[in-house]
Amino acid sequence: MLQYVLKRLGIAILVAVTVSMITFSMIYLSGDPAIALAGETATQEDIQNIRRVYGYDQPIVVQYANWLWNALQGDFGQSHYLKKPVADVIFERLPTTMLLGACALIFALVLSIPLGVVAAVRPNSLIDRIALTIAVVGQAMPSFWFALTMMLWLGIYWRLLPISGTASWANFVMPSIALGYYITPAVMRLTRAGMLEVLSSDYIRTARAKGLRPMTVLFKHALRNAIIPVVSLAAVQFGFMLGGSIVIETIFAVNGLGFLAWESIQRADLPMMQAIVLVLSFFYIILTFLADMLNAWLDPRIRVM
Amino acid sequence: MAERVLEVEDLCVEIPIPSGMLRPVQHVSFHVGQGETLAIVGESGCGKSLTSLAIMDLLPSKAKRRAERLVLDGDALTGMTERQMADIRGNQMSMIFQEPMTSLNPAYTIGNQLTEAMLRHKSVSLAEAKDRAVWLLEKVGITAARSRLGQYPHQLSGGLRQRVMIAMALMCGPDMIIADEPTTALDVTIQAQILHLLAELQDEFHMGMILITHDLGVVARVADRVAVMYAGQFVETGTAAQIFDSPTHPYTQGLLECIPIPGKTERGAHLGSIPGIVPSLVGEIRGCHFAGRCPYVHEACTAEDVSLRPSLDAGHEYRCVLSPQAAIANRNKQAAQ
Amino acid sequence: MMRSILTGLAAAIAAVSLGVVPSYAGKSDDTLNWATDREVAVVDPYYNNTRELVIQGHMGWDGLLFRDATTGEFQPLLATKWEWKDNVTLEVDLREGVKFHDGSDFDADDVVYTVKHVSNKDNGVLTFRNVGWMKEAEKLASHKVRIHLHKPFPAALAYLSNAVFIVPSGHYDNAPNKADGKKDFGAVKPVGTGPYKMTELKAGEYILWEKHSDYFKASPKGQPTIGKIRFRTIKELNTQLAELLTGGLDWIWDVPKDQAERLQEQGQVTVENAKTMRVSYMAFDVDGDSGQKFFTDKKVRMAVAHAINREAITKNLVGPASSVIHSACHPDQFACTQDVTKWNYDPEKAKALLKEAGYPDGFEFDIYAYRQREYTEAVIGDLAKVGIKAKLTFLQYRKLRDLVWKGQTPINHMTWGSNSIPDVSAITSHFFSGGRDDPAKDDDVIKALAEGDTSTDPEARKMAYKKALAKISAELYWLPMFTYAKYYVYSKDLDFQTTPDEIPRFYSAKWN
Amino acid sequence: MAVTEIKSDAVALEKAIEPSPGALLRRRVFSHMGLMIGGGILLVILAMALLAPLISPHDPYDQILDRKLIPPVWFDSPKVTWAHPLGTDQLGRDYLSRLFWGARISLLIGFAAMLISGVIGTTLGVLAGYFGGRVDMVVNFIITTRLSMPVVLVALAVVSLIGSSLTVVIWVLGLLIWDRFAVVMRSATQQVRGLDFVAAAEALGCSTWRILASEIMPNVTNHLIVVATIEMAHAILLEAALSFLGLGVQPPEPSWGLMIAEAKGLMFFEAWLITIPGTALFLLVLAINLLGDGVRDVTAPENRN
Repeated sequence: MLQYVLKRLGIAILVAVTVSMITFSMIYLSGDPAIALAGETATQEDIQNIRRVYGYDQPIVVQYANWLWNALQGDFGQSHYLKKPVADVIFERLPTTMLLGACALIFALVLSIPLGVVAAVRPNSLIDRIALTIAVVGQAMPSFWFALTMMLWLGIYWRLLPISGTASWANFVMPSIALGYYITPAVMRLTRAGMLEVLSSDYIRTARAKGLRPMTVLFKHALRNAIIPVVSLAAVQFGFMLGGSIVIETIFAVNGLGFLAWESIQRADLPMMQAIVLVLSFFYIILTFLADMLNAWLDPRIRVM
Repeated sequence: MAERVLEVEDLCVEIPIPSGMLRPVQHVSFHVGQGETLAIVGESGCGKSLTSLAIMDLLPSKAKRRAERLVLDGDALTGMTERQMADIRGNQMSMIFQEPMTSLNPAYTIGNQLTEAMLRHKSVSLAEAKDRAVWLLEKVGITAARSRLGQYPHQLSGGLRQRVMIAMALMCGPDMIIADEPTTALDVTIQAQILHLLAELQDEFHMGMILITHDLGVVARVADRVAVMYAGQFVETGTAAQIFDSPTHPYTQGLLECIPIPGKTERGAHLGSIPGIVPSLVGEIRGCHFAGRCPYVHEACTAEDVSLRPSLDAGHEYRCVLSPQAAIANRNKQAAQ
Repeated sequence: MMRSILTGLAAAIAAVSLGVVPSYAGKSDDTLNWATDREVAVVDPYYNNTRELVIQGHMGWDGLLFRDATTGEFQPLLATKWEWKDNVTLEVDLREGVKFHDGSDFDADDVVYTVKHVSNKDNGVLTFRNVGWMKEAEKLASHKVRIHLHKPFPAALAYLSNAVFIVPSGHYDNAPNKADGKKDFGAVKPVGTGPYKMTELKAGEYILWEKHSDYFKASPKGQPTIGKIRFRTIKELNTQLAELLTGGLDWIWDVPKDQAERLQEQGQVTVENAKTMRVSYMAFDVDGDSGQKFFTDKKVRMAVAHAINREAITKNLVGPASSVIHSACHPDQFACTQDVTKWNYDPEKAKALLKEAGYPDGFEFDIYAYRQREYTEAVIGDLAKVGIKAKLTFLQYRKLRDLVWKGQTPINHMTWGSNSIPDVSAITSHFFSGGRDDPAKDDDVIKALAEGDTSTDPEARKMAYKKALAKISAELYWLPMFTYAKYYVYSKDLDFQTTPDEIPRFYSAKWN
Repeated sequence: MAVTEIKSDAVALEKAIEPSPGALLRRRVFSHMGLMIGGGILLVILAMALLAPLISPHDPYDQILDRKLIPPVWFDSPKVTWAHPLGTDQLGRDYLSRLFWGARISLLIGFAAMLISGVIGTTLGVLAGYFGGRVDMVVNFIITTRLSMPVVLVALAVVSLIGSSLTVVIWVLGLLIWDRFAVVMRSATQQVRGLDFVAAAEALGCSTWRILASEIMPNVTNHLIVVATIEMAHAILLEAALSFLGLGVQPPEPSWGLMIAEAKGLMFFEAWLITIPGTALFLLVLAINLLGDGVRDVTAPENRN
């Protein structure tokens, strides 16, 4: 187990370093960063000055090392636009997005795992077909369309939910559904496929031959094994949701990281963009690492070696 | 004769498939007494595993079971609800499967899986269940039994797992045990140990046992009575001695030629094989199911359905249009060639 | 299993529908909610020059004078009396008994401090043009000051009323340091004398203002009546509309014509189309800095001018209060004449001109824009009809302005609101005095504008500006497009007056 | 075991009845509802795209501001005219013509992005699956790195930094969504590599490239087609999301995503304006997904969950 953990950890760190290099090189996509940083009133002299102060005159490897070193200490530099430390702004917005992501994930799992299980227990039944339809339709609808339609019905016509902002828990309902709906097909399909496979396995037959109650067979013996790949998927999807919440946050005026990212992109606020990409990537890496660990813990074949 | 634990009369299994109705088990009847071992033998695909699953009511959900009588310990299983059936499974009647590698749940410890049936069926404490599990593990020849309870299936070898499976089947002290090819997946050296163990335990606990196998060598060693199954039907039943000494049905004869039997087959003797393929079991088959492969086939075979009829000795039955004398004569002729 | 989940879900939905939904509803909790798509992180009239802050500047701060938006007259605000001693000295008597939000009293020291701080270029006031004309303020008595100018500045009173807000003495002294060591003046907690005081700021989400209960009674702005005013950032127009229709918002603007007309038909909210000081223009890369040299040729510029159907865009996309303009200023501004070269819609002539210029099959170039994408798309559509293919790059204002300053835009289709100052100097002089925004840097124009900017004789100014405007239109440095008309949409509960200067006076709004 | 027995009987039976594998495949194709529906819709859209110049009633770029926002013919409005069967958009351009031309661009984006990502992902996946060992480790590492970068965010950032155009959108999407190709191709190749005929080819001394081209590739094609459809749908939806935020295809090009984005402001008033391209996009993505599922079912019925 320890060996497994260390191996995974090593890979995670290596990936993180690579991602940080790619993110760092983003700054050179738009030309000379010093000019961008110097801003509107800068003279040639100012730009030279900035090059020196920010180290843009140094070899790129040194620049990268400095940047990474600062980033590791939580210093992502100054936002060009907001004129505040990037880290402060990000950590101010991160909780909102995390909350949204978590709600969306919970919604997705609560919807898709039971549907997947039922669909697997009764293949080709009405519920299976409904689940399949949800999956296929869900994959084909642009998310903003779904979000706006939901706003139209739940918000305007029926007045069930507040439309925008983050004032109360009710404000998170629509964005969470809109965001979570997009991962339900994948989770549902995987749960269904996993359950089908597990349910036809020999040890389920053994469990039934023991005279265990159907619920015990289903939940203790089947779901426990079928859920293992779903855990990985859920972690991966949670990472995707944090990065993919841009559209949803924009529509529902949720002032989270996705919204900040979008604003920063429009303002060409490079340090902010870099930091957000980096933070989200690290998040994803940590999540997949944790998912691996959870998997190992769920699956004794990995845990007990 | 010992008291009958299990009585089966006219058991049928039907499975609807796109091209019609598949009938893998047709009108099977037999009974098993206390301490008695019935071996069901046949090629793979003949319906013997489905027969056992039908008794346990563990058929795939699409499959339908019908039976005139299906009685365990005097209780009719036929009219039972799924709930009542679940109360019997693993309790009065257990099953041992052929794949020890995959028949244990990889996510739970041996101890957990051993005790759960007992905790389900009997009002015992976890400690009591564990004690019985240890006692049984020792019985099936597993050393350091108590420490095994905390281990996971993947930490055990195939032979050990099959022993665990046997112990698991015995947890509630069943009256009836069905062993579906319990040794097929194992090493030859271990096969013998496991069989020996099964026979011993059956004797000790005085259980009825159905042993499903295609290995006639195994049958010869442990079975009291034998049923030969072909294409969904029993084609010959009788005591082990009757079947091995005077096989009457041409299929049984063919089977016995296929397999070297220790002490019965001479070294270097001619090993036969049965030409042809098993008929499709979709829809109705007129006449004898073996007609397509039988060396002695003639018009009468396909004219009408053939039913089981008594052979020369009492309790020995077979399903063929030929008289027992004629059938045995055919065999001897064949052997002489 | 399934059933229990469904029951739970039903219970949750029931709970929500039984009124757990928090209501922002305006009138019921005495809060006016308004929104735009822009984020406001800095609440200070000098360190944030977005329109949102101009509006909130008038809520939180007072200038010395007050300009009546309808009559154009100046009225006393923090000043009670003002008098030009000569054309670079203005003497001002200050009002007594005015209190800042923090409870301190307003006096001459505050004016001296404010002028000293903002007129110092090192302090980095964003729109320095608004304040740079003042040299210093001199305290004559506890409530009397004298403001000295660098040079004669005829628009001084307009700027004093619209752009110079008084902060308490010492306001910026304890500003935190930025990472580069400079002071971050924008981070200071806002304090002014205005009718509302800021009580909450959640950057990027909302700014909450509360009634300033000690607001001085004699103010021409009137006494605030609505308890709270909340500004919210909502990016999506759809979301804004949805909030407005459900009572989550009380006021929005910049609603496109199509949507506004339909809202008007529905009759659930008040819809108003009002003039603004904002104009739309297209600036050509006259000297070819962008690398795409098409527009150095005047014939090509003329072709573009003839190709665009400004009447149709104005009528169909902008709104009834909008009109086509021909000179580089807003017709309501002082000295803005329309008596200049007019380029009418004539696609045939445009094609002929293109042929003459050597582009019989047209050409392809990049067009940049930042506001009301559909207006630019309409321009692109018109250009396509004469064979010019324009590729749109749509950016945020600041990013685009940077590109414009670097001269990298072949054509930029932009707008200018003149900071709501009703004087040509606020637009034409801003763009054509040879600065970074000047696409042509034409000496004649620069000279004429300088003359207009410094003269105090209105007639002389008119003459000078006319000369400049005529040259700009004749040479087509800009193609002036149209004046903006804004659609305001607000709750029927709200008693609100639109003004032509694009500064909604929320402080004087009332509930019906 | 019992289930296998039944299956083997059924298979034996099918074999006995069916004349040839080709006919069998044809029969499966034509009896698969999803495949037929998906294929049918896709054919119609493809025809629309290819024939756009011939069947469009108007020039899709031709704006007539006086005739803007004419509703489609089935609406009860005095403005309705058969000259514009689907009405006109907010700039008075014929909606039907834009829909036809938009099919071209949406399909082009989906197809081109899928092609780029397919080439990258398949190359990596097949190499990793075939060679295993170090190559596999490196490829796995690249895949993990790619997965940890948030797609929407990186796409937006890059497009905003280098400027948006059709080509840029295609390349950015193509370079970002190859991960699924790599993952699936890798495991498919691993499976095929273990089969006897590959070992036989190796034993015969065939060159590596020959084995890859003539033994491996033909046997992973069905997996490739399935992933290709998923990624094509994915690319089309991503473009729609980019367009929604104004960083997709630039106007006046009529991509379906852009048509939705342009019409979104009127969705509460003129819902048809967003419903028409929205439905088109939905049907396209649905058709592609159905096709993919169908191909999987038909070519590998044993994989059907």
